[in-house]
Amino acid sequence: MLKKILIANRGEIAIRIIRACQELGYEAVAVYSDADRMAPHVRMAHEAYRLGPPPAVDSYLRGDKIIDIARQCGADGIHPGYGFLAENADFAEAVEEAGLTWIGPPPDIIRLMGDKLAARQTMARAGVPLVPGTDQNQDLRDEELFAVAQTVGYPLLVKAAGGGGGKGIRLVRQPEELKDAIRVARREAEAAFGDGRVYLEKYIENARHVEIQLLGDLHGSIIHLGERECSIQRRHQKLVEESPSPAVDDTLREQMGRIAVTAAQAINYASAGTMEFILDQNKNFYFLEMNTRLQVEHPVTEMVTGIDIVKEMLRVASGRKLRYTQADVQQKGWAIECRILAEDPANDFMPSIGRIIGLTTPTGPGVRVDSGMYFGVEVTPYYDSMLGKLIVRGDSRGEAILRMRRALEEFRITGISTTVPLHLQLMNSARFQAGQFDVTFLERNFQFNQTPPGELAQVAAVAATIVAHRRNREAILLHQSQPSPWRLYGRREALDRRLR
Amino acid sequence: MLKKILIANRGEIAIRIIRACQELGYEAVAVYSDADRMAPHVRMAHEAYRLGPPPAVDSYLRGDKIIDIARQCGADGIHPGYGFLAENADFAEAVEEAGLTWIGPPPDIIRLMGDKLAARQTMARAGVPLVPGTDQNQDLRDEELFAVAQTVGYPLLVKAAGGGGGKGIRLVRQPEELKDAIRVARREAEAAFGDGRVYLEKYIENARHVEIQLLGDLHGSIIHLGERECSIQRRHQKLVEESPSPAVDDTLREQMGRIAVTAAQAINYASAGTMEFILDQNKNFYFLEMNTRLQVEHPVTEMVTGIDIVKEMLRVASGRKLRYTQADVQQKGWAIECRILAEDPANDFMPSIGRIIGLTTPTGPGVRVDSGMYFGVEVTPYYDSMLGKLIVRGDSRGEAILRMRRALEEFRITGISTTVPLHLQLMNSARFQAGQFDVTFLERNFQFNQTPPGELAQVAAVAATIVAHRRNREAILLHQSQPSPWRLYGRREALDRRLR
Amino acid sequence: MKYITTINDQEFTIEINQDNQVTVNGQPVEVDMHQMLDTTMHSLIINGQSYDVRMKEGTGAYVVELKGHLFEVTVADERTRRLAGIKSSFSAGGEAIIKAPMPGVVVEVPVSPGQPVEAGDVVVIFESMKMQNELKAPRTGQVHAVRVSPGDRVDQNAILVTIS
Amino acid sequence: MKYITTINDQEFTIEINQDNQVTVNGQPVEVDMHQMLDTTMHSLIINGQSYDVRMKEGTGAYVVELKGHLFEVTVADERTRRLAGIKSSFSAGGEAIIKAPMPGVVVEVPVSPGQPVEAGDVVVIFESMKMQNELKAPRTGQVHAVRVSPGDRVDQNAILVTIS
Repeated sequence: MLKKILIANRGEIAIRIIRACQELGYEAVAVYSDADRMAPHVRMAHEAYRLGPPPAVDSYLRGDKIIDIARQCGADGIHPGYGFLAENADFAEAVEEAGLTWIGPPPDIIRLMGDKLAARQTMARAGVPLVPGTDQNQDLRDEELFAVAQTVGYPLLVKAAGGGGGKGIRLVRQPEELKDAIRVARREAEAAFGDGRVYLEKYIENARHVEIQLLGDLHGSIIHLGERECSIQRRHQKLVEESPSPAVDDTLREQMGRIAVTAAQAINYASAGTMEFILDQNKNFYFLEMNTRLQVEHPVTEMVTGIDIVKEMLRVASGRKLRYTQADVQQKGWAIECRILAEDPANDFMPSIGRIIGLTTPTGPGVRVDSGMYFGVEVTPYYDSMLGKLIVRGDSRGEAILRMRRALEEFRITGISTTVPLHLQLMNSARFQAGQFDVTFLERNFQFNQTPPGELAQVAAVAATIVAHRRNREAILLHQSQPSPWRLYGRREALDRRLR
Repeated sequence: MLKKILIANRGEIAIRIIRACQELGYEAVAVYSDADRMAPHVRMAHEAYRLGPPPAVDSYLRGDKIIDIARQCGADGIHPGYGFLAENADFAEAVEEAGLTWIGPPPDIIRLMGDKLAARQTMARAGVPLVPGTDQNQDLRDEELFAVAQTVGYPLLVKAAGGGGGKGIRLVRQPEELKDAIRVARREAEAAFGDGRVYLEKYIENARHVEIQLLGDLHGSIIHLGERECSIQRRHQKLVEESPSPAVDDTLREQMGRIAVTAAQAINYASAGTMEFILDQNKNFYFLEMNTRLQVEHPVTEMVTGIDIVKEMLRVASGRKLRYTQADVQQKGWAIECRILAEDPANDFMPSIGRIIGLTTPTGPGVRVDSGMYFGVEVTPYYDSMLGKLIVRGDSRGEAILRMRRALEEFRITGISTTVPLHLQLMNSARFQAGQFDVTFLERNFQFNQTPPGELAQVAAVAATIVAHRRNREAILLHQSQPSPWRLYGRREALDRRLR
Repeated sequence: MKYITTINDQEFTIEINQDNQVTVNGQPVEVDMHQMLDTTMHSLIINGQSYDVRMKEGTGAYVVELKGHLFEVTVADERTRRLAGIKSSFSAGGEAIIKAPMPGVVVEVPVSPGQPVEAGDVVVIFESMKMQNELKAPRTGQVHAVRVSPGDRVDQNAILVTIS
Repeated sequence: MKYITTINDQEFTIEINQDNQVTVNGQPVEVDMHQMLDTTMHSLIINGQSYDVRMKEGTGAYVVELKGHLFEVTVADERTRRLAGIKSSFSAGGEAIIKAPMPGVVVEVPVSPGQPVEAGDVVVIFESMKMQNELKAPRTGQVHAVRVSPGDRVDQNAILVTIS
């Protein structure tokens, strides 16, 4: 039985896992870099221990230190979240060797699925349809890749073999672009995974990205929790996810789910995992990759199935049986998630840094926020740009979209640029509302409108003028000493009344 | 068709209704007293108009002014929320006479059910079981009440005829207490409803308060959305509600629901409403009163049925048919609501006032907050003490309780006393967890523990000592001028690091 | 620096040395405390345990809020403590004063000057936040003065009735 | 007091009189604005329409955030405006400077001093927030100086490469 869980992560996912621990009566142990000393995951956990300086290599990637801390504080399990060490099979093995419970799938499955070429071969053997592409499970030299490309045909994708998550992917439409694309992909793959191997895959036009959530225990039971639609992407990074998918009907869901479960059984999968598929316009689907961990977008599945995936992960890791059979799983209603990123949609998604000096978080019926943001946080360039996630559920897709729009309008983040305005415009776009989009939609067919409505300019002008006017008056009326922000505020309030 | 709704209320319920309007694409108009100029309902609405000074009689009870504003700004409907003018039949009539849509039941039903004696007679005729008590629908003089009391028997309750909601109720165990109780009840009833009439009802020992949520349209359809358990009360005011009730099984639910729907049909009820019952230990139930409005605790029903009661109210008010039949209604999982009051549980629930200078609101899976609180709000004595509601849903009652405990621990409100610590202790109490309680539980069988756990004292001592120590140092190191809170904060941060 | 820190009648000897190492009653503890942006909230990690601590300076003491509990903490350094004499304290005798617990409206004053009252008798009925509260005589005596009338709107701590 | 308020090339004449009545381009508007506790947020009700407005003073201008849109607003009273001459502005010629858009790590510098580059050529590959961004030459020219090497950790606005 687990009693005390160390969470080897930060931000919203660390908080998500702490919440699950608390609801199961487990103690939660946080670890933190110097940049995160005041972060909510540190303050919400029962215990918290410092890892090191801000860069991830010095902190959240220090597997050795994390295991030491877990042993010293008496934790009996480690949950890796996603990213950082979540798909590091060596770390998972080291955790188990230290006598701790690894809250995730067995290390050998992580290793197998982490090598995207080996994963393709394994899945093909288990009867899962593959996108045509490189078949050999070995490191091909550039010249060999040029030769394979001719059989695969154009357009094609150059993909990193060493890891997934959209890193090290390049689209190649013409043979003459291939050389450069391989160079860039190898560079990015080397940087991201320490593994420069790449492979080729046929690029399927107008395809959607649809994935199946899996959940298995250590007693051989595996179920799927339906699909997620993840086609709203930019730079191969998901931005909006939903469940169910507007492109999947009951028959297709049953078919994809059955194939995913069969393949997972073939490799003795346990814990939570996701099988990602490409879905073409004729409802053919092809294996893309398997994520052997909890995923960012797991909440949309939780919202429609009512199953708490993180709690189930913790339960099955301690040897308990799944509480659900396939027949228990029902999608009810519709859920949408918007990733709130510290990026500027008006400036080519350039990352935005700075201090959050104003924060109002939406709530109310059907709204869930999984977030690492807090009033006063300094958004640093050390970690990825995702600040949090806004998730809503409605009875229908229409209700969910309207609710998301309402919740986005309540979300007020100041001090940095975020993707909130982009999401608002997306929810208002006719093609998104109609469910007619594929993975290229956001980058090719959606125009982010940067010109604010005209009537707002006058409002902005009046507001600024009043502040300037009051500032002039204050300069005359106010004394210089300002004993405390509270007293200052009171004085300003009084002055506001006088100057009204 | 409705397009623009004026919300004649404040606080969390005004926000709840604004959210529903926004999700339906309606414009929302707020009204406010001077005490609420900066309140979120004013800032979230599309339009906002001032009513008058803080006291309710000068602002939120000014029906004439509210109707004027509605006409001038082109609103086509008025939603009264609960409290204030929600059960004022004259106001509802004036709204309709002004050509506006009243978002609630027909005024004559409000009037009928508002007179608790008339309501008893009507319900008896519709076949609803009543608690034995005064049968005449007239103003009985004290002497007549003394006589009736002998037939009713002791213990009994003295209740206000002019209104409900726990006001003007007195429990009388001995004949000699009756006179005083009538005096106090008349006084409170006169103050609350401008109607000093009281009546008597047999007091049923160890009873629960269970109510049925009703929803009807203008085309004769009425359904019920199951029951709510509201027995956790103090001073006849509900503090915690849940749905379903641990005391109600499928048979009883079907029976109570059927009787409630039949009675509502008998009076041609429309819109949302609640039939309140007393449930005794032998599963006999008796009509208590009918609330002809939206209720504070409606979210627990929304969380388990998935039906948005406020949106349905708005839809049916504009003449649309109910979107649900009785067969569509299913309770799934378990929901609990804790009312967050500005009252001090350690000091006999004495109301607490002051400024909220720190606020962290819980969120994450299964958590909903309906709240009028904001950072910097001044809690005034002008309105009722409810600041907001924390609602959670879990797969089972056990999961809901654990989740509520987790969410309560995340809720940080500073500057005033609230009921959060009481709720935390309640969630940890064995009898609450076992579902074994009745309306007297909180006041008679539950002890609020004011002694903090011993190990916390040392933590508090260390924290205060460090602050004192740093203050000494700062006095030496810091200059006097303090240009802005931000710069001050930065300097303190730097100093913290130096002094560590 | 050595401090004597008191909560109710419990005393802690807390020492913070030059290198900011902390001992409590002689036992070393590992402490890391930082102030949040709102300036009243602190994050404290003490021997690995993480706490959010809110702190307010009261009259001569800190009011510390910790996991929903309130502590009144007084901190004295050794020197101050030696210098401070025995606190003078008010004698409990004399008049009993019934004050308004918060701003509100006086609903009824069922007593008049000179009237004898017993402990527990209702002397003022007071309404605030839509609730009526009965304010009672804290001890037996005689009503000395009635400072308010029904309908009066009063501020917090306003004196309503005195009993001699 | 009369103000000329400018957003991009749109000018508003806004007058606030002694009684704080406001006109915009001669039209009276009903305005009620209050500051929130966090001091940058204001609640503005203008002709009954309710807005949350966040305001920050930039260099010589206010940055106003309104419904997710940013406006740069300059406010001048008439006197200031008359006194102010024509703004001096930098000439656009000379060196092109490639700066770090934010703190990060230099991954690769595929150019060296003296090398000719065309507009759009990648001159620095830069990583921040786990993403690699290619920084490109803004115009055709010759690499003048390379100030960084792969692996360098740089601050925001650090000069990386200059093109003459």
